[in-house]
Amino acid sequence: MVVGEFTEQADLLVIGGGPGGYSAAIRASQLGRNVTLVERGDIGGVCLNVGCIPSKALIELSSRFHELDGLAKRGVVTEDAHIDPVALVQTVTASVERLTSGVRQLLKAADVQIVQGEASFVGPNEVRVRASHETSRIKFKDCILATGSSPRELEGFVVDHQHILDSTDLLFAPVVRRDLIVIGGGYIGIELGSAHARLGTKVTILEMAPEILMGVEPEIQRTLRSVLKQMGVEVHTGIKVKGVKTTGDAVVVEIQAGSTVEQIRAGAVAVMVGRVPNLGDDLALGTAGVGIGPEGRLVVDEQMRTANPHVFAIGDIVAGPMLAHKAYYEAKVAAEAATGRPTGNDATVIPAVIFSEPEVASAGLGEQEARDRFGDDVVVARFPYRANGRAIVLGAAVGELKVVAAKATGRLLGVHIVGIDASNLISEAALAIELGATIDDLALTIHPHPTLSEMYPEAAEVAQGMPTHIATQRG
Amino acid sequence: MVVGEFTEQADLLVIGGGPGGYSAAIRASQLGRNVTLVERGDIGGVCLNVGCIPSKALIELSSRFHELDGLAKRGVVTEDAHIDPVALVQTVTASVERLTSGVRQLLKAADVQIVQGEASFVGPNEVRVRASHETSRIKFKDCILATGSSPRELEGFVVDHQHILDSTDLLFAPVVRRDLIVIGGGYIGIELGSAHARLGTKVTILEMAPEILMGVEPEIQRTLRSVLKQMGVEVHTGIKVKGVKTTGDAVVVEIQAGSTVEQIRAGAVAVMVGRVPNLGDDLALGTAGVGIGPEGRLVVDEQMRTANPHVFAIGDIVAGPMLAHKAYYEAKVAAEAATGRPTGNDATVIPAVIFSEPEVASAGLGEQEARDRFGDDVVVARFPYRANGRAIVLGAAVGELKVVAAKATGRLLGVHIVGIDASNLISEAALAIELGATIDDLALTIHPHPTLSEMYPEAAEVAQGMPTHIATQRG
Amino acid sequence: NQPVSARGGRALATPAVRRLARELGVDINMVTGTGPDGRVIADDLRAAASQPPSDTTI
Ligand SMILES: Cc1cc2nc3c(=O)[nH]c(=O)nc-3n(C[C@H](O)[C@H](O)[C@H](O)COP(=O)(O)OP(=O)(O)OC[C@H]3O[C@@H](n4cnc5c(N)ncnc54)[C@H](O)[C@@H]3O)c2cc1C
Ligand SMILES: Cc1cc2nc3c(=O)[nH]c(=O)nc-3n(C[C@H](O)[C@H](O)[C@H](O)COP(=O)(O)OP(=O)(O)OC[C@H]3O[C@@H](n4cnc5c(N)ncnc54)[C@H](O)[C@@H]3O)c2cc1C
Repeated sequence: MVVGEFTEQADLLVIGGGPGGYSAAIRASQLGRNVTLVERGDIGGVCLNVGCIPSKALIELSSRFHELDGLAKRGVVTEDAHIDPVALVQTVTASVERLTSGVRQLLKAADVQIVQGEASFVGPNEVRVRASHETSRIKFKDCILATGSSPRELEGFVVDHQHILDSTDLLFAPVVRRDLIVIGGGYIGIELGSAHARLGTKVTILEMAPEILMGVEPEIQRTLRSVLKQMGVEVHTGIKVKGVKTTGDAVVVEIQAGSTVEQIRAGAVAVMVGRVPNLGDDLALGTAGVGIGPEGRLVVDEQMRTANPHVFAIGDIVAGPMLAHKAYYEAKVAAEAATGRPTGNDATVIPAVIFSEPEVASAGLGEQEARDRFGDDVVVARFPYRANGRAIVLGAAVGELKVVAAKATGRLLGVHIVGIDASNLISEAALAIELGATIDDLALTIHPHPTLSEMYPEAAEVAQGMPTHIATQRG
Repeated sequence: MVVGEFTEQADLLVIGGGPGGYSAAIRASQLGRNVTLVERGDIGGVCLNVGCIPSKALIELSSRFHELDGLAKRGVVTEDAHIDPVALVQTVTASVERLTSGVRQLLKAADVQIVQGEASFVGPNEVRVRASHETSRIKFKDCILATGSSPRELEGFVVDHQHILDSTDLLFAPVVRRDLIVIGGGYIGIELGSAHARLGTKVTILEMAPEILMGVEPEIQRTLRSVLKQMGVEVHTGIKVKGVKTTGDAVVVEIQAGSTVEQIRAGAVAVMVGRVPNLGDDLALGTAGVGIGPEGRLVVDEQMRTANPHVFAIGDIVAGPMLAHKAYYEAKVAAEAATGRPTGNDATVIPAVIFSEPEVASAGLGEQEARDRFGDDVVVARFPYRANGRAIVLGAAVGELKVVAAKATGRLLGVHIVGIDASNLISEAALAIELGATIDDLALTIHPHPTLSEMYPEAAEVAQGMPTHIATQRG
Repeated sequence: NQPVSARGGRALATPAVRRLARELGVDINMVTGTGPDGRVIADDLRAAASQPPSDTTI
């Protein structure tokens, strides 16, 4: 970019280099657009740098460590198992580096011009980009906004990265803490809280809502709570956090449950109470004729177009679950729409995964949601991991797979899994629902033996009233 | 059963209590039949007692052991890792016991009468059952034959379970051998050979064919060979095994490669050169009017019915891959057909898995097979594990997922995977092919991030010529 | 982060067929499906697309 306030032209401008932004840039370039991408931080956004990737690297290693005791009983004996926190963080960092450098290469191969700096609108088709030593302007034909989200702040808790932490601090700290308070029982709090517990930290999770993981099927919430308890994680729900004091090397968090006020103490407290879209005043959205809608998100049409017909928005800043795969999908819709292709955001399901131990994954309607919508025309069937051969040989018999289907037609409406490898299993359900598959389709598709995926036809047979590997039950 | 040659009546008689037999018995009972099951050995058959289940238990533990070195570098440090062979065998045995006792309970709950003994036909609708101390006769209305298969014998190699072993010996031996020769580079030889290599045994695999794992995609054969080599497993193909001599505590196997004859020595040799259907003279099939067809298998119609309209046959004794999930599927068809239900064996795909490291799995047509059949109307696309975020955080970047599809319609024809967790991933492909899904369906179904299953839409995008996470390539 | 639910009241069709409808400029919700349970299949769209526009929107 040129120095000063010279104005460049961009055919298609992407603001934000996270999953949404970088994949929109690649797709638009494949569709023949000249793409410029502005990123104020690191290419890869939250997901690759401080979200999905490092968290899953940490989670994986913590699980491997945690299973060693069980393995010893099963014949694979180790002595003196311990975490080398420096090597651990290096592994986490290396995963990030590998993936972000890959994305940088892909952007380069796609001829995407990367501009380092923070964009803000100065007109309906123009932005100013502020870099450390210079500012410039870019006039665009079309723009895709993908500015993502930031951690929600909690009143009274000023993150100092020493005693009051955010999720990033939990990912890259080269130390196994003695104890830790986690504020927030959403998926990020549960994933990172339990990962640290597996590494050996005494973890206490505080959640304001009456249950952890709000929105997840109730029996899955219960399964997770009981597993967390067995692991020694304390979970308190219905808790109001009043404030925090730092005293020497510890924090004291004041909490209120009902009318009783208590103080709990630990080496550190991590705040993970949700995320807010990056749509602040700096962006000057009004200048572009783009208004903020409900829940502080941007309103878009089926093609991800905002009120400004040349500005599209995708990812965490628009309605729906704040998840990377939603951003990837929307990115392609926006890139196509901006290029004048017939396209639309019409996915039936956005699956969701929680990388806890055991994993949780779901696609489609929940049981209650289905009953609310379809009344008696709903059949629910479950198959437990403990009756699956592969789960048994993996020593992972906790969990179940639940299918929710329309009774009359057998059409699959939802699948909910808690148990090992739920994350990789759920995509079959997503595809099945998108394709309009029925219970019979699942039951009659030959699934290889012995695999976890056999739980699909087994649960389908339960729904048919003719289970093979458990005694008859029907919901 | 009564003593002597009294004759009992059976509404539906099942011969053989393996995956085919026991699931046919359960399904027939659910459909209202009174079922008697004759089993000469252990309920669960080969699969549960000495096949699928114990092998996968051993494989799982050997993989966990083998990955410890790599884990140490990644931050999960252990010292003095070693195998406790007695505990290992106990774990393997416990898995078997858990699953077979489960099946016995299911049969009981389904009111299936179990008769211990060996059945042979004495007429078109009657068998004699020989138990240790008694014989009896059973007259049946309908019969489902599911007698399974036994290891193929190799001339000159008499299994003595000491130095000359079969697959079962490799599953339950409470010892880690110093070295081992495996004859047979089919999936059982590769699975068990590499499992023992991971436990610390120096393994040499001898295969007669020009390649191991005949029938598997050539590039997957190559990937496996290179991984086996890295693990220190010696693989020799195009080898004729001439004979064996036992000398003290070792065996010497004479082999011929081309015109050179060599001798190789090890503590033991295991023979795993395929399996033959259990249809021997003892069964007196002729008496029942059931004739043996090509490849020594029984000929059946689409409803699994033999030439005798009241005798059905399923599993390893009929045409097709000798796999448990094929037996499960056919069992249900036979149970329905015997009960007069409209049914048919019309599955499009029978997926196959090899539980090697990394795993191999496939469903549908191979690349060459598709080209032979559809000529230029074939598109092939690959996506590598090393470009998948989850694979990277799992430290498992070896492998790829390949899709084979019709070019004109985009219809999915086959999927072939080599890499971690291929076994659980392949079922999505089986379902997709059964449902007639296309490349676009895979690409447009949102798969959760970061998961291995994202390789499906990624490979589909490669087929579309618009990949996201690798540079453009197209086959 | 609730999973988004199946949307009611719209044509039952696979993602590829939904995409094809857009490419053909056909409103899939106006097409009578001939597949199982009234599922719209690619041929239904091609038939609809070959009709004069007034017919496809009735
Ligand atoms: C700890 C953690 C774990 C997570 N795990 C998962 C998971 O397992 N699976 C999953 O699907 N999701 C996960 N997420 C959520 C996921 O990271 C987000 O949904 C995803 O990153 C959203 O992508 P995006 O492109 O919308 O935005 P972001 O990834 O937030 O990227 C936005 C980018 O825009 C840049 N930017 C913002 N404003 C400007 C501006 N004005 N000018 C220039 N650049 C700007 C930012 O610097 C950032 O790089 C996790 C999140 C966290 C925090
Ligand atoms: C080491 C090994 C690993 C394997 N791994 C896998 C795998 O991972 N996945 C997979 O799908 N397959 C696997 N297989 C193959 C699988 O075990 C068989 O395909 C499956 O068991 C076939 O089921 P079946 O019911 O046809 O016969 P079987 O399981 O062979 O059962 C037949 C039963 O009939 C009984 N029987 C035979 N004759 C008579 C008679 N005359 N009277 C009474 N009873 C009789 C036998 O005792 C036996 O119990 C493996 C096999 C081996 C050896």
